[in-house]
Amino acid sequence: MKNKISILQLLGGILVIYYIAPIFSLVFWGGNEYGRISSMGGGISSAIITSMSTSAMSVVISCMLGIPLAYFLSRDRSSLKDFVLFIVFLPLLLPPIVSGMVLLTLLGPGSIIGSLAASSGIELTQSMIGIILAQVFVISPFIVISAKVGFDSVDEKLEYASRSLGKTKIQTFWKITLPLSMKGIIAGAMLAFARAMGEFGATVMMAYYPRTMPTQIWVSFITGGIGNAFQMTMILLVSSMIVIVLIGRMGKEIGGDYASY
Amino acid sequence: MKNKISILQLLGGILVIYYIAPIFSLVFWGGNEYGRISSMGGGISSAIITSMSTSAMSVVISCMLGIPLAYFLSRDRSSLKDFVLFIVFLPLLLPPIVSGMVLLTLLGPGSIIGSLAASSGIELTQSMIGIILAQVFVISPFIVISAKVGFDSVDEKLEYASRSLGKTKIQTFWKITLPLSMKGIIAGAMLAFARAMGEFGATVMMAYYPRTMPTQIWVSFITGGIGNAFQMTMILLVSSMIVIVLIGRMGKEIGGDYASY
Amino acid sequence: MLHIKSVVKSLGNFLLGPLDLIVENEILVILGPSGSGKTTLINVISGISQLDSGEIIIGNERVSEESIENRGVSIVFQEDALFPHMTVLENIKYANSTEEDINKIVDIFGIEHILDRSVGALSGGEKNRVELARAIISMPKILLLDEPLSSLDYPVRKKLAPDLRKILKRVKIPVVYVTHDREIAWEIGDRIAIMSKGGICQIGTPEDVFKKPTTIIAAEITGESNILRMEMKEKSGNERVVGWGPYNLEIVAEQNGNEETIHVSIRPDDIILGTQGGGINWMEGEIIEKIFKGHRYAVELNIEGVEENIRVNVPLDHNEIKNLKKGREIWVHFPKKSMQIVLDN
Amino acid sequence: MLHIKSVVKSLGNFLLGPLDLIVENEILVILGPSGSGKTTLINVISGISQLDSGEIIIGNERVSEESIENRGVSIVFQEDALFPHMTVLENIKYANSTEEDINKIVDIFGIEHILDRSVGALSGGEKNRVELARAIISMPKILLLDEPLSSLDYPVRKKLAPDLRKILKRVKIPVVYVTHDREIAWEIGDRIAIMSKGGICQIGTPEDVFKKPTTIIAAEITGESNILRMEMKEKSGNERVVGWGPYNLEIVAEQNGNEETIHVSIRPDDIILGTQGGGINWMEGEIIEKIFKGHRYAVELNIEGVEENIRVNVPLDHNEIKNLKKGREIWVHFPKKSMQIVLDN
Repeated sequence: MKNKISILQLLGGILVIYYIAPIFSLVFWGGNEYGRISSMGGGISSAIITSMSTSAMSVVISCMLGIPLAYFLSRDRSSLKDFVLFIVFLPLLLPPIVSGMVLLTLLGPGSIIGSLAASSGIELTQSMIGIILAQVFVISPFIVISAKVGFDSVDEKLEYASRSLGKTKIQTFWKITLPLSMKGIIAGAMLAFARAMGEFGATVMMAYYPRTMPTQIWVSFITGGIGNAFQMTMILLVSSMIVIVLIGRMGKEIGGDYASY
Repeated sequence: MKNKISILQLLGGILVIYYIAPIFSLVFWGGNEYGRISSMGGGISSAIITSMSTSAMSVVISCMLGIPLAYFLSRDRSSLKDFVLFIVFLPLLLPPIVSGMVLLTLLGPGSIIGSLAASSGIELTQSMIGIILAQVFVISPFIVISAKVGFDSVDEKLEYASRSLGKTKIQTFWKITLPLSMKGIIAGAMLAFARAMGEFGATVMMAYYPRTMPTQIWVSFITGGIGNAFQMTMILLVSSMIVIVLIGRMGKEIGGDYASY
Repeated sequence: MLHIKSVVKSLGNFLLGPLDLIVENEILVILGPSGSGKTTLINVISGISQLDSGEIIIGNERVSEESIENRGVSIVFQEDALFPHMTVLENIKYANSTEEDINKIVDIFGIEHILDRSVGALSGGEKNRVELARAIISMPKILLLDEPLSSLDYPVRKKLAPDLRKILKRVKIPVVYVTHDREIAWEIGDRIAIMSKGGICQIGTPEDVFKKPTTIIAAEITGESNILRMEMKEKSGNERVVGWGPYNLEIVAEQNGNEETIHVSIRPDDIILGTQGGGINWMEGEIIEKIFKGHRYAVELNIEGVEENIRVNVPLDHNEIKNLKKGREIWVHFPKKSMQIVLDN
Repeated sequence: MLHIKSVVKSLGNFLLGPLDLIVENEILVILGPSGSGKTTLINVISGISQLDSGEIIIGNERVSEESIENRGVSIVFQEDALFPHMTVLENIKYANSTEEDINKIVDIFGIEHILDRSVGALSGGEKNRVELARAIISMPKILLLDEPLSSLDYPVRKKLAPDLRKILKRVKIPVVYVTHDREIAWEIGDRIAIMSKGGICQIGTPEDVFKKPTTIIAAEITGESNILRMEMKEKSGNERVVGWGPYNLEIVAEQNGNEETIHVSIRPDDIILGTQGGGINWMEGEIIEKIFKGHRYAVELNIEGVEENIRVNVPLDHNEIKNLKKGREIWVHFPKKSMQIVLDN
């Protein structure tokens, strides 16, 4: 019996090692093959700025649109709810490259919306706007879902109690429901921000320029191999890990664990 | 007050429309610009076969390695558990392109493991094996987490009851714990399969050849635009949606909703 | 004042009403088993659920169509509904209230020392007090309490109940108090309404409903009771002779039980055992079992030819207690005034 | 036979033991408030938790180091622990059991008609029976029951308890039954062990622990009790004179309460009220409150100069019941044999 358990532990252990080894390997590679690392100068900082600003903007837009939707999904009892929930999961489970393609058919240069926008001087692709459009499509479901989980966790009794104390529905939302769901929403927004920073497939199809960090890594890699993409990768890796740690802390504080996300 | 609620509904509605419009738009595009769709013949079926076979293989490997790990994560009470859980979330939140990079430094042609494998005639990149290595890294956390959620949902009392009836730990796992977690694990495996089919960033870095469906879409797109990538995209879109519907049903049957994933 | 007029509310298979009820400046306890519709009643009064038909009048206003916040009701829920992100004081201040009111309420409830605590740091009993204080300070026209003590441990609950009644009497607001716990009902209520299957089948003072339950459910929920099926043998005025086969019992009929077969309720405490008997309402029975129950012994008796066994409570200091053994024949007396005809519903 | 020798188990701040206990072929009820360590005790006996020190002997084997499956114990948990993916029959067959055993058990528990049902389709009472059947069919050397009835509604629980005792007596396995509900304890137990703060403070027959509680906690958990602080005034043999200031009470000391201040427990049912009194253990008091409690009135008395009020239960048919009004002076008698010196722990 002891023996069988050890085999199971071995199998699990292999997986854990397979998760961390590549990350150490990247750092190790950097230390070892220092000479092959080339600096891209301005490319790095402009990619960082592009990624940071578009990701932040996408999170803000997703919150504005997603939180009301989440409240509806949490409180509505009609059958419409199930259907909307299904739709929210579409972009979440769609391959990123497919998301990019479908967005292009809707917003690309040849499309009605795309041409209309272009004639008013707004470029929906190959622009910051294009990046944001792709990111919102991909990340907003995370915000909707974590806000919904947050709203679900607020006992409706508290809302009834608030209203029996004379507060309206809207007052109750701002004073009771939203504050009590806030941590979940913030954790969701952080998660969404991390996803936006790392999103590649959909973004690269909507906007090859201006380059986000993932696009910059891709371009550097295909033009100059690992050494060329190393610096950018390290930066993105470190910032992703910071977000993971923050979400983890957040998760503990709100009493859940990562598995809630 | 009525008015304010309508604004919230409007905001949520915009998001829902933004999720479905692009998908209809793709179908509409196909109907409208039929002439611009070019067939890729053999390319399509070989990409489908590559994607299907590697994804299936990745799911099998991930289950073999991930389920034991999930059981550990569900039942262990030491502090090691939190640390391992953190590691499981690393590949889940890492940008795909970063995952590809770190895997390349570990397994790529220049790496120790890569060269050792190559000298035994095994190619770890630009091969089916490379695709599987990338997919397992990206999708196995989903299986670990859904299996953990499944195991968590099995009351330990049931296991104690089984053992007080004379069954060993192992017998109890096979007769009680696993059957009761099965639906969760299957749903997780389906989700992971869908992710594997759609994975792009990490896969394309580990193996540009043989081409998976997402890689094929990308290549077709950059070489011939939307029309060139249309057929493959439609196939991937439809197969993703089938999986979403199946998971949704599964989710209902096991009493949860999508939000558990 | 709360006036409920022909209220009907259906929920799936369950139907509440048609229900009529007037609550004056009093504490009305709604006592009923789970599933009898108590919470549904609270919900329609407060506006959490909408009525199907009928009217609800609070004070002098028809509020049936109003939303919760405009009805002038406060609810204290079964489980804690304090706002967890606020301190005790913030919870109490949540309803717009003057400094003066707050001081008064804080004083009544004796919660001054916990005003700055966070809600999570309170004990069950403290939470209860704070919630009640919060409900009362908003000056509702009617206070709805949905088993507010049920989440507390039994000993704590027993200790809090008398205090709760004192406070409720002191604030002089009409109270509807819902519970399935008769011990609490006796302790709290001015009047008690017995609820069953969505309707109110009896209403009266605690003594009345305990001593003279009118339905089987009322007999069971107000205390242990022998519910005995008997034949109706003779009627004259409100005197009845009932019984089984050769056995006759004289009873007083408070209500019609006109069928040939009726149900009679008698409390195990009211039946008398004696070494000698005879005469009206005396008969002989055999002891089947004697079980120690703490404050008393429960004796189970069989009367020859009677299908149901009869449960009798015997005090610990009964003269014959040592001799009440299994198999012994003993005289049993059913006092005329302790028996009630109870209806099926 | 179960033999627990000097068992110690610490869990955070909580310490179980050192505990010694022998359970013969009997039903031993462990009666204690929540947090007293009842479930921890079940866990160390069954092997769910490991001991810190001490020994557990089941039958003739030391099992302290054995894992759950090798101890020969069956556990019935507080909440339903039936395997939800199996039918009733599959649950019962889960422990390797012969056709013959199954038929016998099915018969004892009267569950033939539900054998093919899925577990989810059972009522609370049925689940309980099936779980017990499953536990018994595995032929354990000892059966551990952790408040198995506590998830049932009060009326269902009251009905099931006597049946449960009959079945447990019939299968002749030593039983440890853990509960905080004294009503269940009287009904089920051959002996009752009072548990408090991780230790067992009293053990005896139901009558013994009810009538002669030795500690404050035992007095409280076995029933309502007046716990009165008094001065020790005189001792001779096991006779004591105790009391407050000018008031003297004669009592019999079953145990040492050697300090100057002692606690005396007397049940509200045992105190006698009379319109005339005088002599040993009689004194005068004033009625502070009379509350209807269903089967009795609870009267609260104040004796001048005594800090604590005294609770007295008066039966509904007491001669003077109508005259027992607030403010009335009345004679109170504390029967010598009904008082117990109780220790702090």
